[in-house]
Amino acid sequence: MSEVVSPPLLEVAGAKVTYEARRRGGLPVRAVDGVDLTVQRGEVLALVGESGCGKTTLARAVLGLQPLSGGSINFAGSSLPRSKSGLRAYRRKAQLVFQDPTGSINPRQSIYEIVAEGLRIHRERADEEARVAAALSICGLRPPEQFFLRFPHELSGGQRQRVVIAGAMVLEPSLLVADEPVSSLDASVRGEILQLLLGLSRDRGMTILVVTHDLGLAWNIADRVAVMYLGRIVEVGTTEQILAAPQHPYTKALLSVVPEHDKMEQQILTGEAPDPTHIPTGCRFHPRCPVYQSGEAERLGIAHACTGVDPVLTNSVACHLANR
Amino acid sequence: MSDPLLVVRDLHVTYRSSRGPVPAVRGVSLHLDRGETLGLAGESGSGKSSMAMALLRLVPVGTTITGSVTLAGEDVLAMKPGRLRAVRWAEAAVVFQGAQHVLNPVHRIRRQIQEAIDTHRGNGKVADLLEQVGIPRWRSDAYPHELSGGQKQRVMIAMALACDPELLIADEPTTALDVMVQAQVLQLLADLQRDRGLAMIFITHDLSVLSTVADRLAVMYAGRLVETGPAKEMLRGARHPYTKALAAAFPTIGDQSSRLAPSGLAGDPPDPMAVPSGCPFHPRCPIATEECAATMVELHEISPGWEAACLKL
Amino acid sequence: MVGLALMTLFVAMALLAPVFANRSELQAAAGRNNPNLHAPNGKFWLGTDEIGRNVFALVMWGARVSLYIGLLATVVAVVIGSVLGLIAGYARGWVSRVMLAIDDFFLVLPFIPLAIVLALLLGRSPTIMALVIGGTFWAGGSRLIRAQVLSLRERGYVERATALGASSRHIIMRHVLPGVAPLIIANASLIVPGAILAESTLAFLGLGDRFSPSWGKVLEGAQASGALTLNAWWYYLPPGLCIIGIVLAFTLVGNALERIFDPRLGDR
Amino acid sequence: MTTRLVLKKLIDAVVLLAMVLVFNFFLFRVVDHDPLAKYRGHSKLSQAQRTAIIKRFGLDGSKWEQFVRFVDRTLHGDFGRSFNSTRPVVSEILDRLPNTLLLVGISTVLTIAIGIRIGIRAGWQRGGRFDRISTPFSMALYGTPEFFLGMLFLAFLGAKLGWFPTGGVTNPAAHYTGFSAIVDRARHLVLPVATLTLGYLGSYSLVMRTSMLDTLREDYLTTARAKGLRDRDVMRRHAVPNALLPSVSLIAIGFGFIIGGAITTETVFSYPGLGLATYQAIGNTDLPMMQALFMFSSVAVIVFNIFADVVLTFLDPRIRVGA
Repeated sequence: MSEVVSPPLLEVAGAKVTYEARRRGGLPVRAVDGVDLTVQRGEVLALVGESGCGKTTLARAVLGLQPLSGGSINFAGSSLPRSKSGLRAYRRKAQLVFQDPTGSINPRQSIYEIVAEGLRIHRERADEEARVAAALSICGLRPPEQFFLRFPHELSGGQRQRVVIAGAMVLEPSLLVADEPVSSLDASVRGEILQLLLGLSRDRGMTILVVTHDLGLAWNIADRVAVMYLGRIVEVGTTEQILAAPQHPYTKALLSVVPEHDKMEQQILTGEAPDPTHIPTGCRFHPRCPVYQSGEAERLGIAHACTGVDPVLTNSVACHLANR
Repeated sequence: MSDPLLVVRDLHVTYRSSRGPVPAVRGVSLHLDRGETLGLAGESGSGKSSMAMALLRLVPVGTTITGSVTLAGEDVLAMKPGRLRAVRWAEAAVVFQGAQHVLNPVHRIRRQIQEAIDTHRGNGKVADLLEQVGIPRWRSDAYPHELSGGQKQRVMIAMALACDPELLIADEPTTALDVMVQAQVLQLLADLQRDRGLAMIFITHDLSVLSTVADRLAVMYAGRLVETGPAKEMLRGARHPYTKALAAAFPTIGDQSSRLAPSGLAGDPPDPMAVPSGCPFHPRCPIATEECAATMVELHEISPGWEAACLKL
Repeated sequence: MVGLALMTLFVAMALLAPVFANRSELQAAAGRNNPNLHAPNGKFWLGTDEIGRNVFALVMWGARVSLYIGLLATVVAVVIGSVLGLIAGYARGWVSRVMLAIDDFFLVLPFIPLAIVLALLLGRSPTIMALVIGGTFWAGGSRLIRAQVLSLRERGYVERATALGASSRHIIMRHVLPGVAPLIIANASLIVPGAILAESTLAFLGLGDRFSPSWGKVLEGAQASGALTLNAWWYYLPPGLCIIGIVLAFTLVGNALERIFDPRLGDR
Repeated sequence: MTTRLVLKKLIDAVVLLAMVLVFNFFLFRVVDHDPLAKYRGHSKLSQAQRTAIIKRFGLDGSKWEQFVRFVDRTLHGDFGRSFNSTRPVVSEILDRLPNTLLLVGISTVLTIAIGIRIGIRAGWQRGGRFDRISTPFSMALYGTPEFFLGMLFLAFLGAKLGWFPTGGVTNPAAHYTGFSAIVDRARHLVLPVATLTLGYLGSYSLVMRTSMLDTLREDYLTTARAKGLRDRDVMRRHAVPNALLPSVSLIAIGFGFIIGGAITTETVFSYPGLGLATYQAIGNTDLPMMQALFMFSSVAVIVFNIFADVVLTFLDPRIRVGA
């Protein structure tokens, strides 16, 4: 093969985000606790996990909205700027799509103003109207002129999400980070928005990092999947690998509880979403791990490793059993 | 065969608003046998919650309900207030969605469950009920804000079981919960339903959730039923184009036809104040013809125990 | 609607006062030749006070003084309250804490005694009264505005603007200010009645200008002259009813504005 | 947990009191350059007399020395002497305090009890007959200055109909003893209490009504109704306890206004309490008296606010656990 491998668009290495607990005397929250992740140009990567696993914090860190307390994030070969002006310039290239479209647009602004806001912030006045129209029409709001003077409350939920995406696309970014982009939308609208995101990736080569708890969404649009548990990536690979042949017991459990997925026996983990102020020693998943709990780890002679050694991500999975 | 536990005939629910009457439910008929679980699916604004709440007349002042609701042989809509209060919770209890705000923040959960028992002179024990739903007895002194979302939903279920009802109305009981906790609660509901022989109406916007709990499915669109039939078969092979779209929205993982091909439905759910003429689904329907816009179509049998409201079937 | 009509009536009274009654009628000398505490008749529509002044003139001009003080005090209170509220809401760290402490302090200070002390020390002209009232009346509004700014800061569209690369200036000008403006307006229309009531209380306690009397000052005169026991109803009823009317007018309009600006309250 | 919270509130209150102390000094010694100018007949004083008076009222020395002395004296309960009567301000205040406590105490209890009840009922059945009558009534009361209300009572129920005495606390002409003395005292209280109660009833009931309306949207009320509770129980057990929470803080803040109301009400009825003393201090420009009265009313409001905070901690478990 003579193809030159282009460097990844985004490289996260050993990233950590720790913040002080709200309550005085509380332990620090280790929301992101040593994440390694790369996103290639033009791919759609789904970052999946339960709420509280740190996936949203990681996404915010990628956008420079949340400072890292350790590790590094490289974007297009250089590390994220720290200065105000550097961050401003960076935010032109990396855009965010939110979970709740209704909350993320100002109800007092017209659709035109909302979409043009990014251009105005970055003082790109030239061809403003044409660029706004183009962004709207890319996002399926056609004819765009008809939407200029309308207000968010006159639009449906799906249309509002399209406006949010148009507001991001108008700056022609190279990375789109979508945080649960369809979880607040009606079921019948969901497919349309996913089609739009998939289209942006396929037709325009957009790189998309989509944060979700929904494995079905990953199946629908992602090229690769990264599974996150308690601030760490525990398994990463192509969508087919992860969703058809998961290695990590956590991924297996997550997959088994997807309704309608009746090929697998359900492995419902007990307890609530784990607590990032108390990360277990050894493998952070072992207190809820079916393999460890059933005594199988003991039989295989890896139990001491599960409780004592923090597994590293080797061969795309961080598990003593899988890496045996 | 005994009579069905619940029979609903031609139910209409119309809210009063500043812009005029809002018809949320527009003629729904259905029935539920003892011990059976009916999954009621539909998007926001389809009228599914309004319908469920109307079963116990839990609607805002000024709302009109017409038609008939027969619960264990008695017409709920004709009941006097005293009788209605006695029926509420003792015969049919509700597990509300969210559980975030459905528990009173200033009372301990013990008191809130005990209140239900006392109101109906039941003899359930709070601690036993909590244990049945997987909450340790000693937590009964907790206030709602001290519990996690999943625990609150369990408390809500314990409260619903307090007076040993025959019917449980579960209104989006897992919507606000995380995937794993959702699975826990679904399993709990399924176990309780089996052990106690409860009849259940399970309301959700997520069709896939129903596969684990429901015997039969009813799908609502714009205040009307569009399809009803056996759950397993319907999820695998829906007949009405709307149900098909809804089922396809949540793909089966591993099914190659949906890989990198999210399927959606053009357009948006209709405004209940401006429902399209004829078949209300026709503006978004991939197989609609001119006829659909003109003809109002009723639910009709397409195979035994399976009905759909579509001209093309 | 009733509120607006009443409001128009009182504003008209204030504006037209000079048409119906000469300013000189307010001076003590004006009543020298008139009968004292005389019941209403064709000449004195609302009778006379204890020094023979025309009560009708007093009431007409009272509208002017009461409105002037009420509105000026509101402007002062709204400006102080909005600036402090915005800073307390937008700033983080110690600035916000200091602002909050000042706010707390003024919120618990008993308002009337404080205003009395200030008026006693600073003087009694209508403008000074307005400054005194405004300067002590802002804490509640500042609290409301702070809360609104805090809630606006958490809105998704502010986060979206940040993610787009917006500066604080852009966020304040484009999202925060437009978001609090309606609240400021609604709040202002609810401060007016409070300020007018406060002014009438202070005037009634003797802290007002005898020769540009507000309605409260007229009531003080009625009280002091024994009009109550002498059944001179024409002296105390009209100014009292005027105060009630104007307070109701502004309250009704304020509630209506609040309802317009906050759709959550729509069906109250 | 609860004790720690109460302790924290107490510390807050002490800080506020310290701020009041400083503010008080600032107002009277810094804003006002020459307090002596307000002393009656000051122009006729000789230099020696001036110095003596300045010393007597603690006005000598630098501002800092004055401040230290001021704090020291205040903490020892020494507020100086009245410019007017030259008696110690503290004795003047203590003489009149019982009268005011009685008036304000009864009125506050009545206002809160009645106002909250009206608000609950109006809010619970919004748009109902009770609401349609009580809400305009509350708004009218809110718009009426309490002293005007007092004047109307005095003119009609007092002067014209003669049902109640028009001023004072007792009838000095008749020397009642025993039970009739109590009746006489009560008769003198009726109009001032009615004035002060009605004067603030409106705002309290409106606050409570709004709070009820907010609570009525809550989902747990639907839960309660679904449980088969009677409407009355839904209201009593679920709506009211929650609706009270925001009202408690608003009522606490509003207490400062009742103190202001006591001043005018006592003035209208020549009721010899702290309010009338305030009115007289204004007339005489009696600064030491004014300063003490201001200090005193600030303390009253702060104490009332702590009380409300403590009540709130007991009513709302969410505060107790510090969530």
